[in-house]
Amino acid sequence: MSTSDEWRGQKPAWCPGCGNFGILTAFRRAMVELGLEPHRLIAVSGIGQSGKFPHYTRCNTFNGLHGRTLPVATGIRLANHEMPVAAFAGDGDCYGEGGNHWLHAMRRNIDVKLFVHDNQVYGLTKGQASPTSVPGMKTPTQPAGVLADELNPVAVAIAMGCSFVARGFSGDVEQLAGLMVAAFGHKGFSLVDILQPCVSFNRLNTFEWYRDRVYHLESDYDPGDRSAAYERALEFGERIPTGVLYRQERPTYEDRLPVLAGAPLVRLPLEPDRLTRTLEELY
Amino acid sequence: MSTSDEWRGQKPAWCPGCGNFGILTAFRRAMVELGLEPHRLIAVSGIGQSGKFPHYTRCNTFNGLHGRTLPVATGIRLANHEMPVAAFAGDGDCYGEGGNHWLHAMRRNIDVKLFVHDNQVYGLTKGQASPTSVPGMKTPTQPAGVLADELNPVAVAIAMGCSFVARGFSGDVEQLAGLMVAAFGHKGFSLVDILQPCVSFNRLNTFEWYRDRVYHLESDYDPGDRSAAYERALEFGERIPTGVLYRQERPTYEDRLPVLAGAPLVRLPLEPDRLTRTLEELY
Amino acid sequence: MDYTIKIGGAAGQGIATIGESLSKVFSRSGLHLFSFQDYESRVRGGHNFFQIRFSDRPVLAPREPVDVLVGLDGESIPLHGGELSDIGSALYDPTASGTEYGDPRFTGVPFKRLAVDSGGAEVMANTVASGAVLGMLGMDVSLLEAVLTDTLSRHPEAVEGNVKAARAGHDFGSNNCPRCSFSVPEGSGRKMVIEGNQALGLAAIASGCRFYSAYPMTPSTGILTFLAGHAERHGLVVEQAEDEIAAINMALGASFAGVRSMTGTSGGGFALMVEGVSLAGMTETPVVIVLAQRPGPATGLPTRTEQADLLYALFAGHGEFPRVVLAPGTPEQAFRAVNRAFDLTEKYQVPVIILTDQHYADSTWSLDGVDLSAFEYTDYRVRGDAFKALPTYRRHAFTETGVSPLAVPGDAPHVVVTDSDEHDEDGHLIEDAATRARMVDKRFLKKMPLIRGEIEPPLHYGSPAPEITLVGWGSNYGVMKEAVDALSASRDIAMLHFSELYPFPDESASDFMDVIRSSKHAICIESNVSGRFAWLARAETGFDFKDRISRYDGRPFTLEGLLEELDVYL
Amino acid sequence: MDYTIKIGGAAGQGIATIGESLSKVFSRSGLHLFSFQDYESRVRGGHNFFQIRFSDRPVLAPREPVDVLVGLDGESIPLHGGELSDIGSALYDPTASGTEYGDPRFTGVPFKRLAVDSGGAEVMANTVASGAVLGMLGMDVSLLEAVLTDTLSRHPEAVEGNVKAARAGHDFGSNNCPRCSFSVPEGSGRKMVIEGNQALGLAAIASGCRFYSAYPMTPSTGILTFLAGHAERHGLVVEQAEDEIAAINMALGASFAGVRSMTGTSGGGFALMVEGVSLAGMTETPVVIVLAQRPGPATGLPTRTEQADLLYALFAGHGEFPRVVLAPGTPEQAFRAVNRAFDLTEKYQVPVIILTDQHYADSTWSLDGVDLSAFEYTDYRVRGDAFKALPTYRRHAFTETGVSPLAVPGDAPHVVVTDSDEHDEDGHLIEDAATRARMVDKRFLKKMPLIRGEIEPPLHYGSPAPEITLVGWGSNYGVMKEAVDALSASRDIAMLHFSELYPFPDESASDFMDVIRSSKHAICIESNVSGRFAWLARAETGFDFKDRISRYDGRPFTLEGLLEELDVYL
Ligand SMILES: Cc1ncc(C[n+]2csc(CCOP(=O)(O)OP(=O)(O)O)c2C)c(N)n1
Ligand SMILES: Cc1ncc(C[n+]2csc(CCOP(=O)(O)OP(=O)(O)O)c2C)c(N)n1
Ligand code: SF4
Ligand code: SF4
Ligand SMILES: [Mg+2]
Ligand SMILES: [Mg+2]
Repeated sequence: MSTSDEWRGQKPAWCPGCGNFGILTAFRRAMVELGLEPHRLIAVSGIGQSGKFPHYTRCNTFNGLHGRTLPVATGIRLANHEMPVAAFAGDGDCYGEGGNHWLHAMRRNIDVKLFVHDNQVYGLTKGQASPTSVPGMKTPTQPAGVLADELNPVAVAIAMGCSFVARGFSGDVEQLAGLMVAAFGHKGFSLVDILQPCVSFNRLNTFEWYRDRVYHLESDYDPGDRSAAYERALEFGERIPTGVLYRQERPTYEDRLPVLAGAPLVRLPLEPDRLTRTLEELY
Repeated sequence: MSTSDEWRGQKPAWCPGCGNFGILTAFRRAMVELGLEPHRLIAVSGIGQSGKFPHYTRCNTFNGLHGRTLPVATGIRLANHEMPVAAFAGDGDCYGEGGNHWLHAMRRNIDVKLFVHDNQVYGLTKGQASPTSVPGMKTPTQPAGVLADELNPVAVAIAMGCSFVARGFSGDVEQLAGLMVAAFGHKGFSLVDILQPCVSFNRLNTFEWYRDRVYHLESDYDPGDRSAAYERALEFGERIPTGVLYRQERPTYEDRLPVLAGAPLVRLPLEPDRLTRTLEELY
Repeated sequence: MDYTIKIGGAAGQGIATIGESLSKVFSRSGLHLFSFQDYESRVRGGHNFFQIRFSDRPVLAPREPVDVLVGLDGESIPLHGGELSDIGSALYDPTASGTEYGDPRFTGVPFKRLAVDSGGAEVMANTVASGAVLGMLGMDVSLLEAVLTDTLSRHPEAVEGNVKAARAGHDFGSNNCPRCSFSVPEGSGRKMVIEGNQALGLAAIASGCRFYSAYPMTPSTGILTFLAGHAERHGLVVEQAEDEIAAINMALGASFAGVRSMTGTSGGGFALMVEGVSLAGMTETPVVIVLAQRPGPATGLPTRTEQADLLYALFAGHGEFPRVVLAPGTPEQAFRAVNRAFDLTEKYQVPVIILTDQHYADSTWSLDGVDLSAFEYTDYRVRGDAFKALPTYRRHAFTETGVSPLAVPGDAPHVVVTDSDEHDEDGHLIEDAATRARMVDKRFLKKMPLIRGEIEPPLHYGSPAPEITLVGWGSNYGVMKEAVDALSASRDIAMLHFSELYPFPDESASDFMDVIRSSKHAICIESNVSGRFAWLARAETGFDFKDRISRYDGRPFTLEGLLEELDVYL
Repeated sequence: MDYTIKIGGAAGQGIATIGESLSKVFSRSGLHLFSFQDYESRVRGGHNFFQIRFSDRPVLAPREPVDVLVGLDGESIPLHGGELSDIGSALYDPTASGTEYGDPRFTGVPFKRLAVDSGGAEVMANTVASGAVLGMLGMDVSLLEAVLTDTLSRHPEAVEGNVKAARAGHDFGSNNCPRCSFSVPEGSGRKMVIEGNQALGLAAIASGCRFYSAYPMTPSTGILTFLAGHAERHGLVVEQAEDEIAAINMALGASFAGVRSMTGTSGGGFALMVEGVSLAGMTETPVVIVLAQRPGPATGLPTRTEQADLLYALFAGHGEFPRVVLAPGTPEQAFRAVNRAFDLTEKYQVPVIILTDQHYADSTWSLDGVDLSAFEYTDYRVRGDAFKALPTYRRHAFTETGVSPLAVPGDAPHVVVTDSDEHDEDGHLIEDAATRARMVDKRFLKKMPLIRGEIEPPLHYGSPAPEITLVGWGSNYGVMKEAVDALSASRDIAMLHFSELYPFPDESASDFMDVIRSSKHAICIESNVSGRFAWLARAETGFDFKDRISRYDGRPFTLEGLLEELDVYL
């Protein structure tokens, strides 16, 4: 059991009106709903506006390097698979600098909850294009507009067989909190890509832009159908579906690792005597 | 115009019977068919058995670091977009160490031909699992078997909107040579994932294993249909389709870059006078 | 005349706009200036400042006493009010600070209201502030009007309102500062204002750079932005890579294909380039790398300054290969450093690292102009007909100097082959001991003395046989030089400034070590805790700096701060 | 008695299997041995060799003269025939070499035919070879039979054939080597054989390591394989990461969560870990990193040896933070180094780098056994009830020693917060100068002298006041020690071997620099071209090594090779 106040952290240094505030509200709401206590969660983050997130709530925190949330989170889970682990990343952080880790965390199905603050721009470094920036968007470093096509995170996640793929919108706190609760409820790697307006640098994908486009997936939508999920994931234009796009039960990495069948590593006692047998093999 | 002999290189240090020989044969055949001359192609490779490839034919070669073929190839294309550039990578090289570059090269649609020697194992370093290794496969570093699910390169490529996605088999030299010719014929980033038996370390995915499963895509198969392509890409089990899975015409990165509209960078003369205007802006 | 203006405010309030407008006014008036910035790693809020020092003589470093303080937020007066000089005055926004200060040196100005009342809009409050400063200084507002007209050339509709706001501010400043007794003389000729990072970008273009790939990272991003903005005009490809690993590998690819290329980053991004640096060493592919330092370790203080990465730069990359490390401290030094970097990397086919820091990157200086004819350009590559004319070609041929012909692939029927593995003259991988040893001899033993021979000794400024010698490098140039100027009248003092750090200048070819060894105090001044340069100097010369002055709180040395630290030696 | 056996053949021919069987025979007989491997970066073909030296006295280094040469390929005799000692003999496969050599020292053996004729199968040709060597040496075949029975315990059906093949080979060797006059004495007690990488893995387990993440890279892969193979028994997670960046970040995550963790790689992979090293420095997260050197730059010679990465390891990572660099040269030193590495990294919360190289990694030594009680284990972490009992908790609290309490997150209602940005005592990011400076004082200035105080001086072996001092580090231990032994009778000679390199041992706490300074020749012996250690020593002590012996062709020093190089000083 916890209260929203227990999840209150440092004063945010985000811009007034930033979409990150909605994510923070949704997160605190989700934590209370889940009854998680701050010391029973480890939050990992990278560098960017999203990277500051854990400081603005209150919980165990490893605010590491730009792009490296997922390996840190993976290491934590492997050392202590009794602790829930949430990773907070930016779109640049996760799909740019950290793209490789993202692919492989999905392959492992390590039980980490990944929340991507997808503002389709580099916020903290002042407005360069990110991997999800819309082609044509002009920025100080892309004066002729973004030339590469945008990466569609949910489509790639589904192609990777990611076991839980959702899309949320920071302007829809209620749904977002629900998606967070669902992500924590899912056993396995969970991606929640959160559309998050950056009011300072992204003049294209504004609150209004998103609001005009997002809609909730129908109540009878079946997230277990991979092909349908893939089709819906590609929808990112006039209309953008939000909700749980894809979900699949499969064993987590922790479940598959024989050595984690018992207590977590962090609880194992030192047993030097076992080495006698290992030494014997060397004679 | 060129002859097969002109494309003969150093004596290969691959194991006898290695699937890489088929790739080499197909490549030399394709080059002759395309009428390319060795000095009019730049081959980039990484480290691994596949990384040695360019030495075993004969052409301009940058044999760089493990995992880093694509950024090197991209830099080359941007500096000289009149030169065809081929990249040769291993499955570990491209989908493991270099996974992030792979995603972003596809986003850019840079006109590089990527050939992945996909033996579903780390060959040169003696048999560890690669990102495409089949779950359960035992190796010296995965004694309990591979625990992560395998990455499906063609499915991810299609989800990324890669503009040319093909799968070949090194045991089917004829088709493979054709796929290579098609890749060079396509304008834009082209992935040819080549099933390549490793006779020394992969006891699961052998020549027989592949031969029992591969089949050519039907002659009326339409590679322009992204959804159908995605479905076919997922087929990797009892049956494995080979051929051009997906193909889409869209502008290349080089086409979109205004500064490359004229001569390639490597031909531009030094024009210091243009700086006068830039300096004036600073007053 | 030597005044300092400090503009304080929150991120997003536009203090840099005020600072830049005023800088243009001063430089166009022919005055000399130096400005620097202090900002937090956030986009809105917090407290930042922009500080301009201007004078009728060259100025090169931050000073502490503030003559005119402009506070747009509530924190400026409490934080910086105490920094006012004897003749100093402050303007502040009473709405933002929520209080009115009784102190007669602090004048409340309703910036926004003045903007609106004068016929402009609220967003022009900053223009009011700029006008007010000029009013206080007794300078003409027409200079500011001209600057506004130019800066707003793409938004002509905004010019009129801004001009009105400037005038309103100017009136206010002229009439409401009873203590103000500033007197700004006429400068001579117009000057330009250039930022550290701009100087690097400009010099790259002037040196024939055609390819720049980078991933955004403070404080190097300014180079990326400058070059991206000028790419089309100057025929460059500027590519924002997916990460720093890609950035350096792209640069190497472009260089292999035949163009001059560069990349830039800060410490964390450079970490990711380290393998690429080693690749450049092995494949002998030219590349220039700008490493803009900020305080570490890890993310550290992303928007602050430090000089802790010298030895990191020097030994980045596994294995042994020559490299050059340069550390300019002013735009003029940067022009030369970048130009030499491109020349040396192409001539010797070794990576060249240009080491700057946030204090250099974000500071501005006034310059009379840039002498484009001073940029040298020699094309060392074998291309076109010259390449075709070669009877044979081996990319890594053994030669007297260790330097092999670097050809442009595609230009001739010869193939150009290189390898990150140890290779033979043709570039094909080898396993044998003899070839390996010869290649090390070629790459390292043959080239190293030649490269060392190119390195310039430190700049010796001040007394020829000083009792006190200030030794330093990079961005501490300005503050050290001004300290020497300040103390020269009373003391036998000099500065040795190293802007070429590695290969370490040859002590047998110049007398700098004699100067150091015969000084009573040779004081090594560095913006780091452990004395990276002092360590390098000892390794290279055996000399042990007993006297060291360090600053490692992320802020630059100020003239007053340095003089105070020097006091114990005087 | 001091014999050297060399087994040459192509990759894939199983020369390592022969080498390992023979090694077990010798060590189980109580003899001392040292073996090393020379192999190419390919899986089949080429030419490799495995060389075993064995004796009734301890042996530690490669020698050049070969007493028994076994050639499975056609290249062995042409390449190594000339290395035979006065009493040396060679066996070769006439089918593979395609010729019969007339030289009476070379005996053709139809390995495959003997295998088949004896009742085994063609694949047992290697067993024939092993048996033949024992026959030549006059040793009993029963020892090999026992080894085969054990090694094949999972394939009992193969035992009989192999035993027959061994006997056939033994008969051949005993009867067909007229020149053979070897006499192998009885050893005492059984010994184990341990490979360099195995020693590291074993020591990690014995030191309480619970997490090892790595990406395969020669010559570090042996650690990964060893630990993976023993993970279940010992309660470790061994994770093959997607790249080296992930490997170190996973290790840091696991360490943050409360377990001892380690990673390992070679130079190119370490490059990718550099940012993570800096992250460990900033977040004060314990981690042990094995950097197994191979010749660079870049991919270099992936399967060969070099010691060029000392300064690279020392300065890897932007910003300033303490670290420890250890360089064991033998399994015993490795046990101690790994155990100390885990102790120091947990005690001071600084990264510890263990520097080895291919020559160390792939060599084997015989040992009487491993004294498990020599491994120390102190848990410095705050966990469970102790953590719960704390009234408050601040991850980066300022303390007298600079070391803050390292707690296990989740064990108590306190939260554990750390940041790669500069932070306050609570771990939250900060911008102010004062906190920054205090954190640098804490992390660097306070910890550094304490860590330096833990570092052990070099091992001084030989004359107490030598005329000639051999100075070296890491894997050159064995060859240097044997050189001292070889020359001690006629010369006043000693060795100083550094296995703890950084912080550089305190010269005021020990007399090693006096030994160096007062030697007529202090000769720095390193497997690199530029003298990395010599440079470090000068930076730290001012001492300039005028005498240096370098090897940089990717091969290890041999005793004879080193003695020859030393000749000029004698
Ligand atoms: C290795 C490295 N490269 C670059 C940076 C600089 N950097 C900090 S945040 C950032 C991008 C931020 O964009 P995103 O991840 O989308 O986060 P946002 O600020 O938009 O939330 C960059 C490039 C860094 N800290 N480390
Ligand atoms: C940075 C780095 N890490 C690790 C290695 C070692 N390494 C060389 S090849 C290779 C894997 C080879 O597998 P793959 O890419 O699938 O190529 P293959 O040999 O199977 O063709 C590895 C891990 C390296 N050279 N560089
Ligand atoms: S820059 Fe954008 S993402 Fe960052 S805090 Fe401001 S509005 Fe939010
Ligand atoms: S190890 Fe495998 S991939 Fe490598 S050459 Fe041998 S068979 Fe081919
Ligand atoms: Mg973003
Ligand atoms: Mg492979």
